[in-house]
Amino acid sequence: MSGATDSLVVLGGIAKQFGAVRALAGVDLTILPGEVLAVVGHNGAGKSTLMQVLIGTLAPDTGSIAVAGRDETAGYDVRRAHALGIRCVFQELSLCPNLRVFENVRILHHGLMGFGWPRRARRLVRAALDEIFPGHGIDADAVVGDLSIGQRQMVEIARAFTVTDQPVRLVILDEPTSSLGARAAEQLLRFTRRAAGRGISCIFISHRLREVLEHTDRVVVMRDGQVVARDRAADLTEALLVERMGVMADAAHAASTRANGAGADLPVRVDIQPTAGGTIRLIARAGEVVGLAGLDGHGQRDTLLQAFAAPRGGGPGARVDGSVAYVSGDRPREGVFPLWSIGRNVTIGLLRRLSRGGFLSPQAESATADEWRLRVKVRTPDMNNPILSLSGGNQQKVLIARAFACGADILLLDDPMRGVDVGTKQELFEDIRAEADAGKCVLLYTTETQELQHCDRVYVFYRGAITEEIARAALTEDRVLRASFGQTDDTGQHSGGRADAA
Amino acid sequence: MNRRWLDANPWVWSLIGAVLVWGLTVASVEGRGGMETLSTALGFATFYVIVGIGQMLVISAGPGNIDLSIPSVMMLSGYLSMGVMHAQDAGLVLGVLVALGVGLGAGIANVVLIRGLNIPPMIATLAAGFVMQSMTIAYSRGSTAKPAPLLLQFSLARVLGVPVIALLFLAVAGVVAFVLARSSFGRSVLAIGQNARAAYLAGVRIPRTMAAVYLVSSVLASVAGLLLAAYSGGASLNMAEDFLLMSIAVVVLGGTAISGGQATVAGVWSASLFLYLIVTMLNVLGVGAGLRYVITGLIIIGVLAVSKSRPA
Amino acid sequence: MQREVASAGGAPASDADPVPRRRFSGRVLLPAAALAVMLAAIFVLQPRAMSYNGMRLLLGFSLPLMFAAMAQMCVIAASDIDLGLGTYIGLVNSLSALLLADRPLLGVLSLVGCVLAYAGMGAFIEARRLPSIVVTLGASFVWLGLALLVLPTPGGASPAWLSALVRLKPPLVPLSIVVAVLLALVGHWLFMRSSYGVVLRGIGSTPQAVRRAGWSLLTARTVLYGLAGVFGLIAGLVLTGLNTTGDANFGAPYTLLSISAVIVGGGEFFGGIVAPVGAVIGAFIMLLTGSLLSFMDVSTDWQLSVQGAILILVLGTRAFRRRRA
Amino acid sequence: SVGHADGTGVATGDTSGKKIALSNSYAGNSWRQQMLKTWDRATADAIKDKVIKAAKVVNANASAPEQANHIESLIVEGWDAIVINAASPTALNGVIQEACDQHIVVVVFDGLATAPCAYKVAYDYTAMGKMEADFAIKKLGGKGNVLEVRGIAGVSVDDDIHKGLVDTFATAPGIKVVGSVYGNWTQTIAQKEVASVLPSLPPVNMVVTQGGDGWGTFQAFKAAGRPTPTIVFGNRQDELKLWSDLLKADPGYDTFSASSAPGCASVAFWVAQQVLAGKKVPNTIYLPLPRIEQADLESWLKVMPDGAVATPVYSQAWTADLIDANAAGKPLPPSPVAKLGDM
Ligand SMILES: Nc1ncnc2c1ncn2[C@@H]1O[C@H](COP(=O)(O)OP(=O)(O)OP(=O)(O)O)[C@@H](O)[C@H]1O
Ligand SMILES: Nc1ncnc2c1ncn2[C@@H]1O[C@H](COP(=O)(O)OP(=O)(O)OP(=O)(O)O)[C@@H](O)[C@H]1O
Ligand SMILES: [Mg+2]
Ligand SMILES: [Mg+2]
Repeated sequence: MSGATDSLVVLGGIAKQFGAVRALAGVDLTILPGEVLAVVGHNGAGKSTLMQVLIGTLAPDTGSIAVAGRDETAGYDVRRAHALGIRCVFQELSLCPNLRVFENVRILHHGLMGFGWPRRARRLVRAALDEIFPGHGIDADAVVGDLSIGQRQMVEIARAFTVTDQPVRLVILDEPTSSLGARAAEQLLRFTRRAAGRGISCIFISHRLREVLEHTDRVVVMRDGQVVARDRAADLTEALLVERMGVMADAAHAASTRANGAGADLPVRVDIQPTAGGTIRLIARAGEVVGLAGLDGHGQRDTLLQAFAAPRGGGPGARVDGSVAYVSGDRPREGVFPLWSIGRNVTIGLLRRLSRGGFLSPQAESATADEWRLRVKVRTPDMNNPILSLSGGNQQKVLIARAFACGADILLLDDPMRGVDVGTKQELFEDIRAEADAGKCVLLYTTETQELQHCDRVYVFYRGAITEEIARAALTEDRVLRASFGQTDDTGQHSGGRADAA
Repeated sequence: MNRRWLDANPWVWSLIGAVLVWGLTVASVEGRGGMETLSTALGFATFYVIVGIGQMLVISAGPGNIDLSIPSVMMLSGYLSMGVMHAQDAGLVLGVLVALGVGLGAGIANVVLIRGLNIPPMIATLAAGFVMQSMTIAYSRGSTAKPAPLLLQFSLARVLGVPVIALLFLAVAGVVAFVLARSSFGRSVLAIGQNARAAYLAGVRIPRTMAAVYLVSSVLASVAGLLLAAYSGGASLNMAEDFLLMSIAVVVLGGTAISGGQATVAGVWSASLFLYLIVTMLNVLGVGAGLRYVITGLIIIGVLAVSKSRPA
Repeated sequence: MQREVASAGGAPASDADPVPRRRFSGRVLLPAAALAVMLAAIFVLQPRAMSYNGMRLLLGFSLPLMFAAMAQMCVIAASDIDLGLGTYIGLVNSLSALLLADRPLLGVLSLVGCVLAYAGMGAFIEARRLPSIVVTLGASFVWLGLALLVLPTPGGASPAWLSALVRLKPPLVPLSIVVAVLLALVGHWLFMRSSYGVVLRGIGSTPQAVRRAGWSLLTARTVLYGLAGVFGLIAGLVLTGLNTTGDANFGAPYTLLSISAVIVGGGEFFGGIVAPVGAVIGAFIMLLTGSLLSFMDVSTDWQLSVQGAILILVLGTRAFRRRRA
Repeated sequence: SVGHADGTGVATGDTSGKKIALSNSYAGNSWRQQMLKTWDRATADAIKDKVIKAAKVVNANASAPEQANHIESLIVEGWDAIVINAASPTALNGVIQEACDQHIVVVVFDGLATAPCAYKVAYDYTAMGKMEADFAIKKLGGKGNVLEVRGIAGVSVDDDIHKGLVDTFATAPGIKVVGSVYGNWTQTIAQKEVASVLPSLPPVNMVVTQGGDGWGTFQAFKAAGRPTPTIVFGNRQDELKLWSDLLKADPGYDTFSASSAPGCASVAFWVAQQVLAGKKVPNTIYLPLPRIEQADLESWLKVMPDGAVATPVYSQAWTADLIDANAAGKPLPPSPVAKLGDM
């Protein structure tokens, strides 16, 4: 353990065991004042668990914690962590949806009380939001449950940086950008730099390697509960990083494209008029992967939900031909059945197919579960383990497996890769392409422009309507961004259904 | 019996409780009537079980789902079915059909209020129960309320000392347990109970499943009303009074999660036996009214506390 | 839709503003409107009710119910439900009638014990992570049993000061209304304005988030149940004053009445969503249902049906409004 | 304006403009239903005969607070007399006093209230307990096992009957009360509770009940395969019918029926009317408990429809006699016999 005197936090030999799973196997980690430290690693590497130890919500089995040169191991808990200036934005959101934004700020600050506290809380959160996410559009009096997931993430991040009677010295951000739009993610990353300049350290966890390389000082790579590499970000490239993480894939470079040259003769599966009208309808055919782009909350999700509801007697303006399956990136609220095993979480999507004579066949059920464990590489020894024993990214794989397994004609993917590591993501996109080649129609909503490269065509949404349709060949980040603010590019506007990529 | 197995089978605790209470009762009277006590308990527990199974399905369909109309359905079904039977075997079939009809009607009313008008289930079923109680009171004036002799015999019949209705509903409980574990319907109920939004997005048919759950609960309550009216030789206005709280108590003591998504059918049986045997014990020991209530309450809380595996 | 668009990207903040505001006031406005309609109906059916004395009589028994509703609301704030509140009120009624007049010290001690027991029940529920509905069901038997033990048959006497207190006739406005306004203010301050009230409502929706912020859930739930114990205690005392005696069985109906009052008043069973002002209004609605029934001259057979219909009407309207909003 | 110069007899003061309301605490059992029926009959006739102007009933759902609220509403409405079957003997005293203060005549009956200003139409329930115990001691020859089926815990009627039983049995050391359960005056609950103790009991020679529980008690014995003991019945039609059936099977099945009569509502009504008419009425008026003997059984059954509860219908004149007898401390007039159509 080096530099114990001038380092902010020193974790020594942290180990944590969950039943048979060794989540952390003796981790040493040092955080310096005023640095932005990235922690990366495959799904289930132990990143979130390590952060839970650091913030004091999880007691390690063994190991020591020292903050500002003082040993804090004994009696370390959240309150102590807060008192020492350590804050955390958890991977799964930690706001109370029934409370207003400023009330959620009060929850974090024990000292925010006495006469006039609501005024002070409002002022605090407004200032933080304005500084981190200029133009955020969030009212401090809004009830959190009424906010979109991206807005809630913004509130939680802003809250973590507010200061009352306790200092802020270290803020842990566990995959914050996975539920933020591209713009807000960018704002956040720039802010962490400025914060570092003021001496506030940040730990930044992300599966988006580009963010990591561009915006952090140091990178710690975890693998299977251990730290396997520590580098200065400047010394790394994406390829190097992927190699250290031990995931075998050539990253985002090899965005696969359609293999067969099927054209406009294939049947139209989805034909939707987005809710706010506009001149462009969303049309998707069998065999296609169609992207929905734009800033978060501009009607993409509503369009997907419209498509989902249509075969089940949904509203007007939507024609959907075939069975549908939906994958949501908001796991706890829209995906996971927390009391069930991993296997049951997969098979709920295909009950009818597994039934023999009206009842589920246990053999067929466990065979299906095991098949999908291998196909999407769920990190678990046994699909009968509870779903909550999986790391966030692995839970997400289970949800994708559920949608694939049910054999629906149309896959509606709502930010499906949230929290999935690069290697797995690559494989999953290959699977998605394979499904499309097999005649499926895929609608993919993502706020990560990189992921749009896997689409044949992209519709960009703005204020509930489609502003532009972009073919794969014409897709540039810049163009998507401009369309996201309602500025259309004349040349590409009516490119007529399909694009001839490849 | 390791801890993990116990966690997965929470009904064991109330069964242990039942056995202890039974042993204590029998010991207190020098072993007199042990088997008869058990046989009687099986008979009465059956009525709790019938409504308990329905209540269990409702409760496991998610937070806030509770059927408070059960006693009113029992009352209305008991009265109307006895009314059309006129104590004649010839009216038996009609009487049974009327009872089932009451159950279906009540179920539909509940579903319309809950899903159609979006009223919280607790209030919706309470209000529906009020209306049914009124109907029973209006109907009961001057009506015949005695069962067909065949039905009376059936409700009292025993095989080797075991009540036939107990055997029948042991079988029903088995079927329900199987349906919950292995059918599309059962999985759908439990999925909705854990996370309704996720269930919707996973393609679970929420409207039809929820409707089915409330219908089953009401129909089971109407069957319980029919059989209880027969068993007691006739319907009376307040015959179902203690079934409101009991139907909830047997479900939760039996190990079903009140927050939904998980159900324990065996627990309904063991908790029903347990609660009835507590009554027996207190009666046999001749405990006074006040103390009796205190002991009952403490036992309920105690069993619940030991059966919960993980303290904070 | 409108909301999503407004909140994203560079849209001005004011767009997102009206949504929560409107929703909040809707929560209390609807029961208030329902109450107004009921009062109007009562005044039309029975003009005599429209006087100081008429109102005083009509609302006489609102005092215990509004405190019971506030007690129930404390528990519902934690997404729990209290099936034992009614018998607890009966226990307080029995103890206070038996002891308070003759042996005030013992009486006060026993009542303090009641509140502590309630707070302890909350702590127990949290510590063992038990479902409140069953613990309070079990507790309801315990309270009733204790009440029967101390007061096997109805009797005892209310201390004179207590009876005098609840029969005060303030000028211009009947006591019930004065107390209702005060209670609504206190409840609103406690839950919606005070800084710890935020924490108390927080545990009703996302306890793990509150815990991660370093709060003790044990303390919070203990405080909530302790508050419920205090409000329940006041309900029981007021009852003793109104009735002038004690009766172990008297409180029982307050369980369902208080739950209905909280929900009719805009609270929800889950998610820590409560409305203290609404709960007080809900108490009046539940109470006036009985008077309305009496004035409407419904056939005795169908009186229960009308009660059910009023419940359905109030809550059905709320759900309808919410769906359209 | 009193019938006779000495104040006895029916008071004839003009009450044709008066309104009398009934506040009833509970309507959910057959006894209460029968009670409401007799009330309706008495008031309908009185209105038809222009004795009073209006009458009505408000039922509370076994809830004393609700009933208190109803009574306050009745006060606001300005009824001249309020007749009350109270949910609690003490809890309504506050509102009753309120009513008296507004010069409203209050008459309580069956479920009594102790408020001093209210007229009370009462059964002597301790006497009922004593009556049953005396019968048991005599029937069993001073030696035997008795099972007691009680009412609802904490309710004074139950306590009074129980007290009468206990005090009387204390004089007969050979009688053993081998068990005591609460049947809540409800057949199903009585059945359940009796069944629960039966297996542990020695042979039971006699069961004393409070009414509404005799049939359930019998069912429990039958289901347990025990010989039917002598059951002192209440006055529900099913209980009387059962007694009659038992007599057919065994002519020596010797018992009787004791229970309060729902018709007491009509007595309470006439008391209220008589007070309004200016008659001087003592604060407490005792009613004779209708006792049905084997000899009268068939004639009672003949006039009882299914589901009814045996009760005479009391007239204005009979009530005046009752008041006079109570005032003078003379023996109470015997209950009239029911006629066809009374129930
Ligand atoms: N409560 C728990 N019970 C059992 N196992 C757990 C629990 N929490 C975490 N684990 C296991 O610990 C390991 C590390 O999980 P962790 O959540 O720290 O991974 P992660 O690196 O954050 O992954 P991701 O990138 O997917 O979020 C995983 O194998 C996970 O299954
Ligand atoms: N987010 C949600 N959470 C819970 N329930 C939902 C959600 N969205 C929709 N539902 C339920 O689904 C209903 C609409 O779904 P839809 O009508 O498409 O079902 P369906 O498949 O037609 O059902 P069925 O054919 O079985 O009647 C709504 O009335 C609601 O009850
Ligand atoms: Mg993680
Ligand atoms: Mg449909």
